[in-house]
Amino acid sequence: MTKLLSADGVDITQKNFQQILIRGDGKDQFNQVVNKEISLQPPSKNLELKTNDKCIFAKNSFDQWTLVYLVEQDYKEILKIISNLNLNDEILASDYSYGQVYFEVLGKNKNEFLNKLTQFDLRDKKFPDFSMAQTLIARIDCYIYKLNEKYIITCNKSYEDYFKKRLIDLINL
Amino acid sequence: MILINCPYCGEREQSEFTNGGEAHVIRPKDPDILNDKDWGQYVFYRSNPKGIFYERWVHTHGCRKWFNVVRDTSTDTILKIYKLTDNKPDISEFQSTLKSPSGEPIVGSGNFAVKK
Amino acid sequence: MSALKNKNCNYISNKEIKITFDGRSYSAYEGDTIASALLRNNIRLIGRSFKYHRPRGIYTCGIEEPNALVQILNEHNEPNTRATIKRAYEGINICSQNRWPSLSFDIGSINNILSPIFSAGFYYKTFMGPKGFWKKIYEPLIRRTAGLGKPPKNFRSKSIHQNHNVDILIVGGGLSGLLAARKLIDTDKQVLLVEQDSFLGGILNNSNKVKKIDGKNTFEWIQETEKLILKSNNIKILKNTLVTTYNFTNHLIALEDKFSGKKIDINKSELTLHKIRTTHTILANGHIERFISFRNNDLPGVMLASSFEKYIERYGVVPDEKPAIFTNNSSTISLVKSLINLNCKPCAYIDSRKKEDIEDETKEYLIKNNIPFYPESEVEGCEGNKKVEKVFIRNNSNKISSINSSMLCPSGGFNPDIHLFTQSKGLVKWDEKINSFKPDTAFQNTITLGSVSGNYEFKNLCEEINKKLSFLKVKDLNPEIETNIRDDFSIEELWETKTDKTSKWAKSFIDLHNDVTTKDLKQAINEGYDRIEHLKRYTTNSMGTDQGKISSINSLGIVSKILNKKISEVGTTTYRPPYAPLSFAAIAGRSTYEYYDPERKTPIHNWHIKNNAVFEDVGQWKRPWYFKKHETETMHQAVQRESKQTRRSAGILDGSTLGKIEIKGKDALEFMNLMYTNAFTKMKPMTSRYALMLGEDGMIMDDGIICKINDKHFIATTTSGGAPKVFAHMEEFLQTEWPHLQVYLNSITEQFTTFNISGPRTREIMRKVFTDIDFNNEKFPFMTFKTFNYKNTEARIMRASFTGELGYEIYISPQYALELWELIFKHGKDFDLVPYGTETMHLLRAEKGYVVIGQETDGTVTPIDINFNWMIGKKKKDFIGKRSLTRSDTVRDDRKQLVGIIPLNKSQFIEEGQHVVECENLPNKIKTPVEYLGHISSSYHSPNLNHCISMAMVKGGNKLMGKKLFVSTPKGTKNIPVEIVNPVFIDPENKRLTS
Amino acid sequence: MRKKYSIFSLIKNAFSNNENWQKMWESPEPKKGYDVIIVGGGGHGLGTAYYLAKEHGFKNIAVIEKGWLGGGNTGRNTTIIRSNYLWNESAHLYDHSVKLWENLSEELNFNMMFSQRGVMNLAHNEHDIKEMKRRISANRLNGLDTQWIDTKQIKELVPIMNTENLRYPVLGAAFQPRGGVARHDAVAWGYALRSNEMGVDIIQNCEVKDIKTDNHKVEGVNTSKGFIKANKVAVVASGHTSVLAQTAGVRLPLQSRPLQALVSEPIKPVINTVVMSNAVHAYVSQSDKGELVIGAGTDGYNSFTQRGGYDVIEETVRAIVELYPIFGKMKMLRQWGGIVDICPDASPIISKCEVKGLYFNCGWGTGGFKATPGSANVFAHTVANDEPHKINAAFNLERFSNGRLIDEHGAAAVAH
Repeated sequence: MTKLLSADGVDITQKNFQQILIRGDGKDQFNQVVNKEISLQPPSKNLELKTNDKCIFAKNSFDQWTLVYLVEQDYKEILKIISNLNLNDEILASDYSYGQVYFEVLGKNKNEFLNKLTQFDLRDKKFPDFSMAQTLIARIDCYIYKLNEKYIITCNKSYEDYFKKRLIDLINL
Repeated sequence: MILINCPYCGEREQSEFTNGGEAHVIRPKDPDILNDKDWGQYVFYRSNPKGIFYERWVHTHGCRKWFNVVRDTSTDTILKIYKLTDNKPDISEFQSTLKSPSGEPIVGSGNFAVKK
Repeated sequence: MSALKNKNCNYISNKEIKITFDGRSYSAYEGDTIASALLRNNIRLIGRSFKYHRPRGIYTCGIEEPNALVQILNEHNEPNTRATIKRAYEGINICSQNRWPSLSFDIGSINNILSPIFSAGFYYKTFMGPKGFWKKIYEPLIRRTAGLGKPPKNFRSKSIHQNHNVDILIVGGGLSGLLAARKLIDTDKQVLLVEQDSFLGGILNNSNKVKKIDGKNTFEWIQETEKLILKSNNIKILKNTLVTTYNFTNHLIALEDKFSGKKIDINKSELTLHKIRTTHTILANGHIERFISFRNNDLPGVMLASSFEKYIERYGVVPDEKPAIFTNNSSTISLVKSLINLNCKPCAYIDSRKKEDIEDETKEYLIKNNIPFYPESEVEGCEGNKKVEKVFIRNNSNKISSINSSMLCPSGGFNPDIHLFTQSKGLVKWDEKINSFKPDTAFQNTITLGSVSGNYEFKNLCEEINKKLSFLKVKDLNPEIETNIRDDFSIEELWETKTDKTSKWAKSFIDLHNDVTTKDLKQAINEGYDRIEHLKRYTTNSMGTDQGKISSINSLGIVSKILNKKISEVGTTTYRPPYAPLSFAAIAGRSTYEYYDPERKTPIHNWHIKNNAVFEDVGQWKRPWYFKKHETETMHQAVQRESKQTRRSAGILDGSTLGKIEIKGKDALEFMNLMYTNAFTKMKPMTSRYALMLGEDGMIMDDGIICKINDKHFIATTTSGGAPKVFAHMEEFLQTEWPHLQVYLNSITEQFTTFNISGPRTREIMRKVFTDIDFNNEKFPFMTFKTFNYKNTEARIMRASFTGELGYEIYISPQYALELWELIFKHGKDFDLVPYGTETMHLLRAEKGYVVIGQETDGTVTPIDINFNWMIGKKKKDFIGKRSLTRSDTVRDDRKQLVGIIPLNKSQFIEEGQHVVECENLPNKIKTPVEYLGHISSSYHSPNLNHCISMAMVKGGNKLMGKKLFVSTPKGTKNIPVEIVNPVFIDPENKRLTS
Repeated sequence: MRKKYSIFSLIKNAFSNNENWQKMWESPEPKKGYDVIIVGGGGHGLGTAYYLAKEHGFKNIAVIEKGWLGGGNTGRNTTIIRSNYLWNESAHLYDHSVKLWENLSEELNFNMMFSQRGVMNLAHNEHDIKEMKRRISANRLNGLDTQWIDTKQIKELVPIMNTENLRYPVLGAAFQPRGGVARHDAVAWGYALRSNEMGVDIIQNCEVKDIKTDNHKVEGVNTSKGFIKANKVAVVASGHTSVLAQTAGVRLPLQSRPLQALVSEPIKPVINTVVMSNAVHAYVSQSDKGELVIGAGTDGYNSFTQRGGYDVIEETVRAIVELYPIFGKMKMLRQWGGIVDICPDASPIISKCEVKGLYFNCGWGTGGFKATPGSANVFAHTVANDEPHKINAAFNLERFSNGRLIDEHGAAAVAH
């Protein structure tokens, strides 16, 4: 956990989360298999997000889900879940834990700040609490999850330095 | 910049998407039985109408899903968006928007500024 | 500051500032624009015109200014700044443009004397001979005189972008915009109100036409409105922000000047470009006054009447105490009233309208105040030395008289500012009553309010707004608007006045910026340029930086008269965005320089830096190109060293950038068989295979290694640059062509860090690092892979090689990547392990005859062309691109085919990109094309063979083995004698690879 | 040539107050029929008429234009002229054109302002360098003047360029000194003027609605001014070509895309050559008036609106500011769009087709302006003889069946 910036009503912290990317058809069998491994039910509505104190489970599109662990788990456990899921021919689960970076964005001006980097419509009516989106932020592909009062943004790790520089750059201007 | 209503993610700016050209072009089931000319038609020829166009888009910087769009290429107005699994809408649904022989409506095409 | 000050002006402080113009210092007030500051100091001559270098002054008081463009010396020499917009601040240093040696004495004004020759189309008709003169003499001369301002200096932009998503955008914070905003206060609509000035109020500040609103004076009303808006939580105001562009689907661009009236802090963003996406756009952006063409209507001292009034009301400066006023409409009387209020008096009021058409109030007011009144008269012209001195008036009996006056204020009526409306692709219509175009049919969700909609009368305004916004279901507003002048608008058509001077030098301008005269228009029409777009291009009318804001409708009027057509038939030229010149820095935003394109780094990046890697850009990736062993080592030395050491002992490459795709599902095998040329059916689980991917045109698109875990689970690698394309290509076919296949794909490029280790001693190193794995050749043969546990993560090792040596590819979680990399080096030290970069990788693979996609291939190469017939699953019924391989052109046996080439003289070096020819020499200057057989796709000095090795694509190359040919050199005439050989230079038997 | 223009004609007319200039072309009503009807009154179409009349003796020709002559892409491009194409077929075609450009002002006695200030293609990575060196070598063997220049030479030619302090540094360039820019409107007007003198009817504001055929032979065109008979119909309608071809039952492998360009406000000369870049994608030159003329990329979707997306403008301006930081202090004056017709291999089609008497000159994509005289010249030959000139023989329609494409994707400055 690293505090990246805190100014002008925006707080950004880098976090170490873990993640599994799951593909499947979302039908009954899928739900059962997934539910056996993960205590949360996979959300059924596109862009919907379920959460408990441990993780976020979000549906990214009709056949893709992301599971983000907000509290660091034993990596072995995560790999076990993945391999158990993959026992099923009709599911593909890939480990997204350490190839991604995670940023938590808070503060009253977070929308205005992020809208310097993305045209994505962050208004409540278009992007309600407990939903997610995949979009471009600072010209790179990002996932953005909206929880009460905060966003979690993740992107590929190779962009980490670039993305951090762009965030800090804007606060200084 | 047009706004496209991704059937899975909602309205996003066109720059998040990639156009995939004409829709409903089916890949030949048995390419080997085609002659060079017919195969060439599949590989290189696509419709290019001025007016109603059935086309494919993919939400490259979002969910990465493909879907179909009916767009008036003379105004860039999107008339309908539907999933790949949906039926192709009939052209008669949209034809009322056409105004001139080459498919140019009076408002929106940019070639008319003054009302006569 | 010698000009009279209007002390009632609310927007100019008493704080004095110093500004510099053309090297002289002047005083001004905080809040002044450059123009108002100069007028305050009675400076009338501001610049020289584009073509004839005629003296020019300040013509307007806003964005529409065609003349008063200046250079800001202390802002990186910013050229072409509108003096009428740019606010002055303490220390601003300005100079005039397009004059030499000085503003008052400009050599270029000789063009004015020659002007009869510089008629329309001048450049098209001359300078054509003698041959060579155009290039050597005429053009350089013309170019030197081109342009207005001088180029900027030493600048690096820091401007930022701000996106907005709103329900309603109101463009313009004038009376109509504010009334609309007041209606929307505390509704559920999110509203953005954009105002170009630093104050709200528009017309209420710019003239004294409106006396009271709801019984309050206008200043109070504006203050109250602003307070109400600020208190609401649904309306946001952006000041100093100009909307310039109206795109499709209600996407608008607006530019905010963050340092308006202040010195720029170079560490901050100076401009913000707002990108606004809205559901409805309310255009309340007003109108622009137009001029009238008369003889010398460009002289300094001619200023549009409403602009003059704006200087008085908005900037508190009276440019002249007794100007002559020339109008064809009812609104100009408010200027007279503004002047009288300050105890000034116009020296003449010239109204082209018939006496009976002029409002009684106007006539009475003029008589009461004893102002010389010229009804049914027009200004024939004006004269003076670099300024207006004499005004010539033609009365209704065609008599010309002259009066002395130092300023002349024409008003030719008003144009609704339809620029943004037409940008939105709405249709406009000619309106006889206002004698201009006004918006008619909107194409998008666009609503026009107030004068932009052609409504010039305040009494109708609230009704208009209530009606047009009724769809929002908000309550009606009906404030009483009291005016100072009669509210009915009346105008008489008048574009150009008749001139009596027949002199060849007499000029009535239609475009002040580009120096286009009404005579030019007539001549162009005579020559056949009777389409309005032709006229514009032939004469350059309305193509200047002001885009003809005060004059383009006038030119339509003049043209329609000559052609005897209605103005609506003549049509307008296209209004092209932006509305006003838009800063490049602002458009670019922050995504430029180091942020032009994101940089991607591998988990080993910092190690590479520490070990003196020189990086190469591969797509967005930063990849080590080579490692400098010491400061003076050259690239060539480094690459030779790395290559030699790898073949001698061992080398390692950070291959993390390779694309990786996980493919899984019950139809995965069928899918892979369709995507790649290879046949995967018989392939054993836990083995890997080099594979090719084609486009439907049969040309090689990408290559990679496919690991088969089982028939339902594969992992494919792609080239570094091709990764996104291949992933998208696979998804496309899966979703669109073969949705019946049950297959899922995930990109795992970043989930695994990849190292490629190779060389004869590799096995020894691997044994030290991964002690649990049996690396024996039999147990771990070439093109197989194993998964294993490394620190509780799943890692994968594949026996593969891109160098031709014994090699392994290691795939590891990025979490442990650097740690493992360092561990490999810890053990590798004993075995002479060297890190190498992409250049050595390319050299080593060339020695082995392996192709690189994008180097041997260029989108026109089939697998057969590079001897990869064996990779085509011929028994497969179909795969992407298969059918294209049997077209008549692709089966030709004289296609360009991959061969190896070596120089006969081993000391010679063949350069990449050169061509294979049959001739020994080339002429010094090639006149007739020289036939060539092909080109060199790769070429290196092989440290292991100690001579140059090349790969080439050569016509019918397969049949040319052993043939002696030549390769051209970049400049010389003597070609290099070479021999065509097998492209595998090292270990053709694959002994090293498989042992 | 009846209307001679020179400094003397200018002086003479100055004495009569410029009131006695003659019309450059007439605006006749269409006749009942013509030997050849050319659909499209841009540079290519008017040029075709000119060469048909001048070199092939045709007397009865009409050029039919929907709007105003030169109003399509002829009047909307960035006026760059060069011939440094990779493949022999293209190099020969474009260099044929450059050679005609070199004498066109004199031939038409109308100044095209062809300014051979050189065209530079920048390399920003190793791949660019390899591609360019190959092209330069091929160009040299084809007798073209393209050469490699290093960063120091680039800086000498364009001192304001930022070659080092940017995301993708400038590593060198391919430079063709004979390349340059010309005045785009002039080529349409010059050809119109001289072809009209030879009796070609130029019919403006007349929209061809469809091409009438009978039994695989062309009969004429239906227009907004009625049916006009023709023995041969030559279609040179850029973005609209495939729409017209469709009316004759001919399918063409074309896609019509918006292509945008923009200009800055005029400043004193600051960049004296044409600079193009692919990796940092934009191209720029400075007009004789002082405006920076900047070309943007094509949009990725079909459209006939003559208005591309704003994002493309932003992409282009980012590149411009990246390469020339001082331009950040300048302003965009105008942006506009044209409709370009793009072939799958980024090379044109200059060909007859399965309908007798029907010819197409299309598919120029982003590169048509430079080819204007050359294309018109060989197209006139094709129309006159019903056989291609040897220079355009390869630019046929069969190549999309047999696979003999002329893939010039690397040739355009901006990726499509």
